[in-house]
Amino acid sequence: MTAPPRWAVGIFDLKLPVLVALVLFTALVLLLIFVAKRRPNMYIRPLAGITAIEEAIGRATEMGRPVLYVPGIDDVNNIQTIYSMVILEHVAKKVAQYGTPLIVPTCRAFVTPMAEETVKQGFTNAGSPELWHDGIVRYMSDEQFAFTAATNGIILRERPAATLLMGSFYAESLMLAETGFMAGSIQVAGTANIHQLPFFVVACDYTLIGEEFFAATAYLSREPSLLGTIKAQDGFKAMILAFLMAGLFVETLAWLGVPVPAAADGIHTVLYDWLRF
Amino acid sequence: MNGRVSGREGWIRRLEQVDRRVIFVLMGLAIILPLYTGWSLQQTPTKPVQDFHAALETLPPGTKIFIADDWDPGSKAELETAAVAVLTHCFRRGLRVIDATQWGTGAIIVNDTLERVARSMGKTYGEDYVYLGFKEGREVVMQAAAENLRGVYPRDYRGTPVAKLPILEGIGSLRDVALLVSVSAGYPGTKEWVQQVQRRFNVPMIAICNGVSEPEYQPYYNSGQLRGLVGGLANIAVYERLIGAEGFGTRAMVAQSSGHYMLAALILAGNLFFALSRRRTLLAVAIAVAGGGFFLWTIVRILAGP
Amino acid sequence: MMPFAHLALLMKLLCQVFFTLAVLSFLYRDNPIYRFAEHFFVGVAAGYWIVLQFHTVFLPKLWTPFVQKGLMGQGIAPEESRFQILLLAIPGALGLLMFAQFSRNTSWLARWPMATVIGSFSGLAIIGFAQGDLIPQIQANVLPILRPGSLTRLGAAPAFSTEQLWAFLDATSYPILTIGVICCLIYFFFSTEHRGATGAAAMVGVWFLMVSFGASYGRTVATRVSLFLERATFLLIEKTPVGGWQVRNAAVTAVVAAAMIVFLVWYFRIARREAPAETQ
Amino acid sequence: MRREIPLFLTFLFGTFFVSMNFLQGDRLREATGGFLPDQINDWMSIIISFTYVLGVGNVLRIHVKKVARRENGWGYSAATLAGLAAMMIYGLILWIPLGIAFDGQPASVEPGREWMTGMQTGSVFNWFYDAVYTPMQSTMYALLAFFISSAAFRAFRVRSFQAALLAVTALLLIVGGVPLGETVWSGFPELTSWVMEILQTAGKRAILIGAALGAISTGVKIILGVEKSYLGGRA
Repeated sequence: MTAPPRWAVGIFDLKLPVLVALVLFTALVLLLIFVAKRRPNMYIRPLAGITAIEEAIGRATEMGRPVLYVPGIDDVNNIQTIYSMVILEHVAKKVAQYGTPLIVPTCRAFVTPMAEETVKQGFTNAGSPELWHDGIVRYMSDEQFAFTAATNGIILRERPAATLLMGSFYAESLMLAETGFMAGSIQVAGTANIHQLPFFVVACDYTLIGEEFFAATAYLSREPSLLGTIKAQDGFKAMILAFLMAGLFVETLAWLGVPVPAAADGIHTVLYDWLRF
Repeated sequence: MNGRVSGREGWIRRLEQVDRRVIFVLMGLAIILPLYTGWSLQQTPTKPVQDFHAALETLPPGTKIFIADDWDPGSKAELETAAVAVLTHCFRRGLRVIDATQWGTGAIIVNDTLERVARSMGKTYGEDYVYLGFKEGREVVMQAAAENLRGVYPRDYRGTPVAKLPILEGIGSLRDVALLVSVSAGYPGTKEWVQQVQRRFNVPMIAICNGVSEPEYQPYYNSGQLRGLVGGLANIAVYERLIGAEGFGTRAMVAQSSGHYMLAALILAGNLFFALSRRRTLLAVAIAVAGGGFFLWTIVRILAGP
Repeated sequence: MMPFAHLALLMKLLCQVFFTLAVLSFLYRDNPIYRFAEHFFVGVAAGYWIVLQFHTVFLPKLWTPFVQKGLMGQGIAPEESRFQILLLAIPGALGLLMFAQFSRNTSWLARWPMATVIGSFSGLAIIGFAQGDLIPQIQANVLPILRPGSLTRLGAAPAFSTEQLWAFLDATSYPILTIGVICCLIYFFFSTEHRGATGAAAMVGVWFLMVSFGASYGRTVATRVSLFLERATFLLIEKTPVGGWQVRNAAVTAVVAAAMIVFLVWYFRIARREAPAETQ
Repeated sequence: MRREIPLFLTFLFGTFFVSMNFLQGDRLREATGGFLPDQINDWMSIIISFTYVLGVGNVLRIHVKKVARRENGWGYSAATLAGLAAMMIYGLILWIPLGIAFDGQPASVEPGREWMTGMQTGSVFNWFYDAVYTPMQSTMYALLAFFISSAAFRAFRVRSFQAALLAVTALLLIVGGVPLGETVWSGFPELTSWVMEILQTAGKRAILIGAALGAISTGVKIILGVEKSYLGGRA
């Protein structure tokens, strides 16, 4: 590995590739957030996960059994908990439209009022705020395993037909998914905690993987800052893809011993000096 | 699915939904019983482990290295074993160790482990090794230590000013050490050291971590950001053998293997019952033949013996 | 009479065994022994953090320099400036604002220290992820279509041997990395629908993701087994030196376990008849 | 003011840590007499360490309330408070008179009083750490060995081709990643190492790139004040 191209003068030490990538990406994020404010219906492909959530709610309605929604076990300082509320609002709205019971166990004292507000908002959006009652959002315990045991108790007693696990989960992921599976409910999970994804994938009917979780919230809420970010990341990913393809081409030529044509010298310089710094 | 549950299917359903405590007992026995055997199993090191070993093996004696012991009692099984092996290797090769932790809850157990190994090998504190202890700040501390080590750690864990420690002569920052060894149990750990120090300050780095983190750190090994990687107790045991200091890892390997095979059997059995109860005969036969065949072959190989 | 130090060691062993078994008793079901141990642990952990922060940060980084060097002007090294040391009042004050959290009227002040912490970690994350993850990982994936020399190796290997298998796997490594990363990136691309070529690529991408989750699953199993293995070794196999003699941990385990079982039988058979039903 | 000052602080400290990457630390240190970056780094350590007070404050508040009101299970809360008190007394309170008298350094405590010296070897504080903290924490995680096995039997279902890929990789690593695997087939180490280094790295690398983009965009939004949800409430 050669040293990165630098521009070190005085107190400055500008690592150019990092600097350029950061400036480019930041500009892209800000630009697309700006655009998203003007055009909130920017295209995001429909996600199978959202359809899966809606189908699960539909089945719960058919069976006349409740929907269980767990917004993760992290506090409000975790961004996933906050984004989980976007999905909860959507779920609350759907549930209110069908008149299906909803249960939201929470693991943090601070999350509880937030979840209450969100469910009320969802009910109001569906035009039936009178459905709200105190038994919907249930604060269990701040302690991980106590919360898990209590939630498992709810699953076994009230047998929800749909279990939605959306947010930041840790070791309890597999215990909740196992109990839900045993109780025969349709399970949809979503988390950006990569370590827990394998356990959700094997025990749930559908899993929103990492970035899909954030994309789902952007899709549902149409909030400019979420939407613009997803679009900006897509844009940057497209650039990465182009870079990888170009790199593949150039590297293969080099491997085959084909001399790079003089016309492509510019590309060659960029790929060799910038990418392989 | 038809509504009528025949006798055979009811039996399968009951097995499928067996009380979890039965499985707990099976798993417990699978791990506990082999502890009483004295068998030993052969092991071949993989390339990342060989690279890890080589990175420490090629340093000349007297070289100063930095060990980031980022673990706590929650990963004692794997990482205390790992730390003991790494320290034994370093001391045996005459490397001088600067140790610190980013895990507050690990401050005491890391100190105890370091002291135990150092004392058993007759090393002098302050000369051959030093423990800088814990400072709050996670990534802040990591990049600060790479900027100015003495600024972050004005005194060591025992309260001695670092200026009085001969081992730290000529070490102004992490850029002055020959190698950064990350013993990592998660956040903050190897990933954060790579992000904040390895690339930014061009410090050569190797890592030894728990099994859970290993897949996540493999891309760093593949990209050359980590020059060696040991992950999980099985690989730690191989490393113990490479340095000729067989410890807990090596002794635990029979029980570890048996636990793994029990878990594999549980996954296969669960899916077999699942396939049977859903009348998916082809899947059931496939699982039974593949799984049964593999376990039969395992038994044959064990009986054939070394 | 046993010396005090030995008694302390023996008590330590007893506590270690008790707390280990107390947690394991949760496997049977939630019970008062587990609850007691868990609550005690929460208290000990909270106390531990406070003491740790006091000794490693508060005292050496804030109190001693600020009071001794800053306010009293003692022992300032030539390269230090007293003014800079007095500036420690800023983080000290921001830290104290954390306490504003405990009153409803002042809780907004607690956002100030939180804002500095979040800002700093965001800044570090930007640099760390861009410089340590993003660019090196993209760079590492700029590869030729085949690993140089891998085809020759494959050709040279005898047919239907394990050697040929390894040569084949080696030859696939660059295509796998290239195709895998590209397809997974396409899967996480949300601006186009997954149809046609993109759909096919996204499907391949999911396969790669599943394989990588499988690897995580397998390694997670390994870690969990190791953790219990270590506990079992401690409870049943290890011996603890106390003074001149070796105490068998297994004996202590047997005694403590017997006492626990008696208590639990009594609790679930008799004491809990009147108690409200528990969950799980 | 309630929002502007925190947003300004976030911006200030965020840009400081970003720009430090593009400045030469040593020259900056000379120019500022060590103020940048060393002092700021220390400041952050101090502020972060105060955040732990919050955590303990919450523990205290919840459990004192339970004990005071004799709520259901208040005895357990009393155990929490007892644990907290024991650690504070032996780690801190007994030590304060000694510590301030001796320059705040445990090294200067006179012989025979080691048991009072906070976190040093031989102290009562360390005894509690060894006797309670170590076994509890390591056993808590050891429980997962059992939960994972019960989930493996009862909820790990190969219902699709994707799940089958996951299952096959997992099984391969479970049986092949231990020494017994090598006894069964000598090729397992080579095969598992290829799976780890190449096959699974492709997916992990893509996740890493995606997570990096996510983290950078979140960081940028927080520093520039676009994302304010951490100040409480939704953005």
